[in-house]
Amino acid sequence: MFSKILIANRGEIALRVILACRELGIKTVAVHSEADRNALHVRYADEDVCIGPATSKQSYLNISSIIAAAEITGADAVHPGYGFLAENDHFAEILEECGIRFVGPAAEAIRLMGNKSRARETAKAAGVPIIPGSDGPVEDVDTAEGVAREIGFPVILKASAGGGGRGMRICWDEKDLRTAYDTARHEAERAFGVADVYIEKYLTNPRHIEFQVFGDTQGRIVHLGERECSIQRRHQKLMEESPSPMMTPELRERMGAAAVKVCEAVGYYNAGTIEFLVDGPNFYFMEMNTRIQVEHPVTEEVTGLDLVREQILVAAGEKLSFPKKLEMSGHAIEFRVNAEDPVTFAPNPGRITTFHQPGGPGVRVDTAAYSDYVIPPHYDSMIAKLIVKAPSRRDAIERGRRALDMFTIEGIKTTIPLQRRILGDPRFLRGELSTRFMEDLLK
Amino acid sequence: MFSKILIANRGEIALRVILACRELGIKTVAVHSEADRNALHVRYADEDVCIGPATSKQSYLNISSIIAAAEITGADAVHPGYGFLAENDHFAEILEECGIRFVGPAAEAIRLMGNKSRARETAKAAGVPIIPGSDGPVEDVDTAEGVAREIGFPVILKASAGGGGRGMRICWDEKDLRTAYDTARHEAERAFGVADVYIEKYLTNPRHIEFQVFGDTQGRIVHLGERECSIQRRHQKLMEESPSPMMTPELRERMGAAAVKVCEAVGYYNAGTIEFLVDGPNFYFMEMNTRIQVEHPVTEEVTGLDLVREQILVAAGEKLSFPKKLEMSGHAIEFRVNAEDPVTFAPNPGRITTFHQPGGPGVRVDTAAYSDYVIPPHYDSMIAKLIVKAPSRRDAIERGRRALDMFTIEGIKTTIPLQRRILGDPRFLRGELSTRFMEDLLK
Amino acid sequence: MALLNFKEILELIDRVADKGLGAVEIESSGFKLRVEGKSADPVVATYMHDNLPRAAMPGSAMISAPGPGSLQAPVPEADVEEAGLHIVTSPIVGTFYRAPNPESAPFVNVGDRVSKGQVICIVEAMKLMNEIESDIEGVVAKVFPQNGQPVEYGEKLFAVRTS
Amino acid sequence: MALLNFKEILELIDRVADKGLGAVEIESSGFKLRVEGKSADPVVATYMHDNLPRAAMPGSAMISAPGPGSLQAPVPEADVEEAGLHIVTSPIVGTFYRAPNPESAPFVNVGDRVSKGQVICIVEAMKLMNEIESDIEGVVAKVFPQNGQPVEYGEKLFAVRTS
Repeated sequence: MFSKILIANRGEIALRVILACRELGIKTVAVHSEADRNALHVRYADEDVCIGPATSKQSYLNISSIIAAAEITGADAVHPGYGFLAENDHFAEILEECGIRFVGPAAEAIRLMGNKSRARETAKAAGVPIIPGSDGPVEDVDTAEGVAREIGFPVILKASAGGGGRGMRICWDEKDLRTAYDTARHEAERAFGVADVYIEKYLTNPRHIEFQVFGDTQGRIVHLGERECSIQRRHQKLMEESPSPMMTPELRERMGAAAVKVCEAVGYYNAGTIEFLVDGPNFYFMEMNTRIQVEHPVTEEVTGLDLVREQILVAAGEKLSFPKKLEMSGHAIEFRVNAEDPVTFAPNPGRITTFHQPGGPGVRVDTAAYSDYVIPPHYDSMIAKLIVKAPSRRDAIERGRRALDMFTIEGIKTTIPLQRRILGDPRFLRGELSTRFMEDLLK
Repeated sequence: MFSKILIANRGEIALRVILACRELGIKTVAVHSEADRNALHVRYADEDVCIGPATSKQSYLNISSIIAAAEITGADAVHPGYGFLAENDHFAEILEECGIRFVGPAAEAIRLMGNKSRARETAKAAGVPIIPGSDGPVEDVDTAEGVAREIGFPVILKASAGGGGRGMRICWDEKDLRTAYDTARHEAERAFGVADVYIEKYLTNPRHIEFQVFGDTQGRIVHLGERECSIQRRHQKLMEESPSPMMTPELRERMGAAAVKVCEAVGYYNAGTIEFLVDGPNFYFMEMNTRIQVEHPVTEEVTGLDLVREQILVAAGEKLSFPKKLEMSGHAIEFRVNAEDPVTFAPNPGRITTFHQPGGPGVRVDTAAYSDYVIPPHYDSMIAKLIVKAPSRRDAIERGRRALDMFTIEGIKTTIPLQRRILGDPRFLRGELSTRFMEDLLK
Repeated sequence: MALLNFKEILELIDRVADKGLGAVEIESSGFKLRVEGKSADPVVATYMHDNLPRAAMPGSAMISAPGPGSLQAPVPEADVEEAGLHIVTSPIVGTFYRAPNPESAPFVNVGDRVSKGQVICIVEAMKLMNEIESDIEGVVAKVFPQNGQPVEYGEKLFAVRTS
Repeated sequence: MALLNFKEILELIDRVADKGLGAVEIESSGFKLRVEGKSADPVVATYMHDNLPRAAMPGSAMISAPGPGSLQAPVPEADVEEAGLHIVTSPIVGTFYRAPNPESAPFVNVGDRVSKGQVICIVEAMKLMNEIESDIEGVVAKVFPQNGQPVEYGEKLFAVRTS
C-alpha cells in the first residue's frame, strides 16, 4: 500500500481524497495555488506545497510543479481528482516514468478513451452503438460542414479532449456551424490545451444516462449501475440521481454490458464512467470519463461502496473488493450547490458569511466551504454537494426538499432556489427527464 | 395524519423532529425560551412561540405554557423529544385531555415504565431478570440501609423518576449511604420534581447494553437490535455503537425477547429503550426509557429506518412500516460532542467562532450549532452528534477517527480530543468495554 | 457611545439617503452601525451597542424578517425606546382579551389612568382566564395586541406613561 | 477611532457615491467599515490594514501553527518588512541548492554583491537543474533555505539589500 499520496486538486474532491487516505492510514500532501492558502484541503492534509499563482494553468495544471512537489515530499502516488489534470495522459505517463503511481487508469487508456473522438471509434469497433458523426476530429470548417450535411442538422461540436461543456456548440444550420467552429476550438484550446473538435448528430430530446464502471489490474471489470444526469444547464449537470426513473432491469443489463464491453476493449482499470444518450428505445455511447466523477456519491449511496477508497486500493494493485453482483438499494439524489445567481447563472464568488448544512438520516454533504470562506473567482463555482438517500425516489425527493430548505448559505447566491424549484416541477416528480428539461423549465 | 406538530424541545432533537415533519409534509411549531431566540429550531420551524425565560423550569418544563402554545397555534400533536417533559406522564395526560396527541407512549405506560422502581417490578413480574434491590422507592435512610445490608455493598441509589445520571449515587459502605441518601433525593427533586430514590446492587464492571423497541397501537411490538453504551463518564454516555462487539446472535435473541416481553406487559407503543446491565453471561433489566433516545441514530444507520418518522406515523395510528425480521447491516458509532473541557469535564458554554463538520461517505452530523452560535449556559452541553457507519467495526472506527479529526470547532472546548483518545485505546479496539472503561482510561 | 455621537449617526443616515447608497456599515469593538439605503431589504437602521449575540445568523434573519408564520409581534423598536414609557409584557402564553367577556367594555383604554395591581386584560391559556395586572401606576399610552390575538411569553401588551 | 475619523468616513462615502462604486470595505484589527454603492454586488476595493487573515479559519491555524509536515517556511515576517531589502522568491517547486554540485563553492554568500541576471542558486525539479537568477542588483543580506531543502512556489530564497 502507498505510504503517501499527493492530491493534485483542490476543493471538495481534494478533501474527499484526504478522508479516504486517512481511513486507509495513508499520509497526504496537498498542493495549492497562492489563492488557496486558506483552503480546507491545505489544512487537513499532512503536508502542503504551494505550486504556483492563482491561475490554474500555472498551478493546478502545472505538471512539472506538481511532480516536483511529489518528489520533494516523497509521495509515492498522485490522485488527480476530477477536472484539471485528471484526464491528461501525458501527466499519467510522466508520473509513472518518475516512479510515482497515478491513481487512475493507464496513460494509454486515457489516450484512447479520454479523447472523445478516439473513444467513439473504440466503442464502434467494440460493437457498441454510437451517435452518427465524424470519424475523429474534423480538420477544418469545410470538412465539418461536409459531415454535418451528411448526417443532417442539428449537429453538435465537441472538444476531443473535453468534458464539462467546454468547447461544445450546438449548430442548427450551416451558418451556426461556420460561426461556432472557431469558438469551440478556441474554448477547447483554452480549457484543455488541445483545440481538436469533432462533430456528432445532435439529439434534441435525449436522456443523459451514465454507467459507473470499475476495473482492477487483474483484468476484472464491472459496472455499478447507472446515474441519471439529464438535468443540465449549458451542458453542466445540476442534479444527478441513481437509479434512473426510466430504467428497466432489461435495459440496465444491456447498457451495463455495453459499458463493460467498451472498457474491456481497452483493458481499462480503476474508476470510469461511460456516458450514453438514450433516445426512446435506443442508446448511444457518447463518451467515457477516465476518472472519478463529481457525482460518484450517488453510486456510493446506493451501493454502499467507497469509490475513492476503491480507486486507491486498485491503484496499489489490489483486487476489486466487491462481489460481481452488487446489491443496490434505495434511491439517491445529488444536488450541486454552485456559487451562482440562480436566475442569471452568473458566477457569484465572494465571502460566505453563514454556512449551516443539513443533517439527519440519509443526508450527506461533501464540501470544502465554511462560514467566512472566501470563494476565489479563479476556479469552478461548485461549493458543495448535497446528497440524499431514501428507500424510494419519492422519499428521496422529500428528503432533498427539506435538506435544501435547511441548507443555509448567506453572503453569496447559490443554485439552491433553482433546485428547490426543480423538485417542485410535476415533470420532474413523474421522472420525465431529458437534457432539454432545464430549458423547458426556465421558459 | 397530523397537520401541525409542536416540538416541546430545543437543540438538535428539535431540528431532528422538524426535518422528519418536513418530509411528511407536516407543519411545525417551535417553542423557545428567551435564551433561544436565535436557535436554529426557531429558524426552521414554520411558527415559533416564546414560552418563558431562560430557566428550563419556567420554559421547556412549563407544561401550561407549552400547552397554551399548542392551543394558540392550533397544533394537533406534540413531540417531546428527549429530556425535559419527554417522560412526564402528567404532560402526556393533559395533552390527550386537551385533544392534542402526544407523540410517544400512553401516559399510563410512562407512569408504569418511566418510573424506574415501578419498571423493575413490572419486569420482575414479566419474568425478566432484574438486579437485586429494593421493592420500589426506599422511604428513609434506615430502610435503605436495611436493603443494602441484605443485598450487600456496593449499592447504587437511583432516582425513581430519573435518567441521565441525575440523582444517582454509588455507595461502598454504610457511611457512603448515609451521606448520599439526602444528596441523591435533593438532586432527583431538582432534576425531575420527584425526590423518590430506590436502591440496587451495584455491579462494578458490567456492560451497559440497551435494546431499541418499537410498538404500534395495533399491538405489534418489535425490537431493533442493541446499542452498546458502556462508554460513560459520570453515568453520561459519551459514545454508543451498534451492534455491540460482545453480542452473539443467541444472546441478542434472548435479550431482545426479554425486551419485547417487558413492553408487552404494559401494552407499550411508540419508541422505547430497554436498558440492561450485562455481567458475564448474565443480563439484568435496569430500566426503560419511554421516549426516543439521544443515540437513536446508530440504530437508524444499521437498520435504514427513520425512527422519528416512525414515531409520528405510529402516533397518528398507523402500523409499523417495517417487517418483523429486519435486515441489519454494517456498524455504526455515535460520538456526543459536548461543549466541555475534555480534561476537567467542566461545561464550556460560549461563542463558537468556527464550525466545520466532516462529510464524505458514511458520516452524519446532527446538530443545531453553527459558526457564531452562542451556546447558552442554561441547558445541556451537547452541541452535536457525529454518527459514522461502515461495513465493519474496524472500518467504522477508522471513519470515526478521520471524521473527528476533520470536525473543526473553535472558540469553545469540546469532548472531541477525549473521543479521539478512546478510539486509540487498545481495549476499545478489542471491544473490551464496561461501564468502568472511562474510569480506567483516565486513571 | 463607543464611536459616534447621535448627531454623527444622523448625519451618516442623511448621507446614505441623499447619495442613494446601498448601505454603510461601521463596526468597532462592541459597536456596530449599519445604515441601509432605500433600495435593499428591510432594516433601515440597526444600532447594536450591547453584549447581545452580534451577527448571530438566525437572529438577524428573524429580527429583520419574521417568517410567514412567526408570532413575533411586529412592533417598531422605536416605540419601546421612548422616554417615560413603561411596557407591560405578558407573563404567560395564551390568547389576549381586553374585556372579561365579549359583551363587556375593555378593562382599560388608551388614556385611562391605571393603578398598580389593577386588572388590565386577560390572557387565556388552557381554558383558564388569567387576569393580568398592571405592575405600575400611570396612563395607558398604547395597547399592542389586537383583542383575541395570541401572545407569547414576554410579548408587549401595554405601554404605560408614568411621567 | 482606530483608523479613520468621522470626516474621513464622510469623505469616503461621498467618494463611493460620486464614483459610482460597488462598495468599499475597510477592516483593521477591531475596526470595520463598509460602504456599499448603489449597485450592490461585489466589493470593488478592499483595504486590509493588517497582514493576518482575520477570522479565516484554516488560514489562522496554518499561519500560527504550521502542521508537523508543513512546508511553510518559518521565516519571521519582520525580516521581509525591513527597508531596502528585496526578496528573491522561488519561481518553481523543487529542491534548493546553493552550489552547482556538492564539491563547488556556493554561487553566492551573504555579503556578496550580485548583479541582475546573475545565477544565485539552483532549484532542482524533475531531475532538471533550474538556475535561478537574481532579479535585482545589490548585496546578499540573507539566504533563507538550507542547502538541499525543498522549496515551494513563492518561497523566499534570498534577501538582497539594494540601498
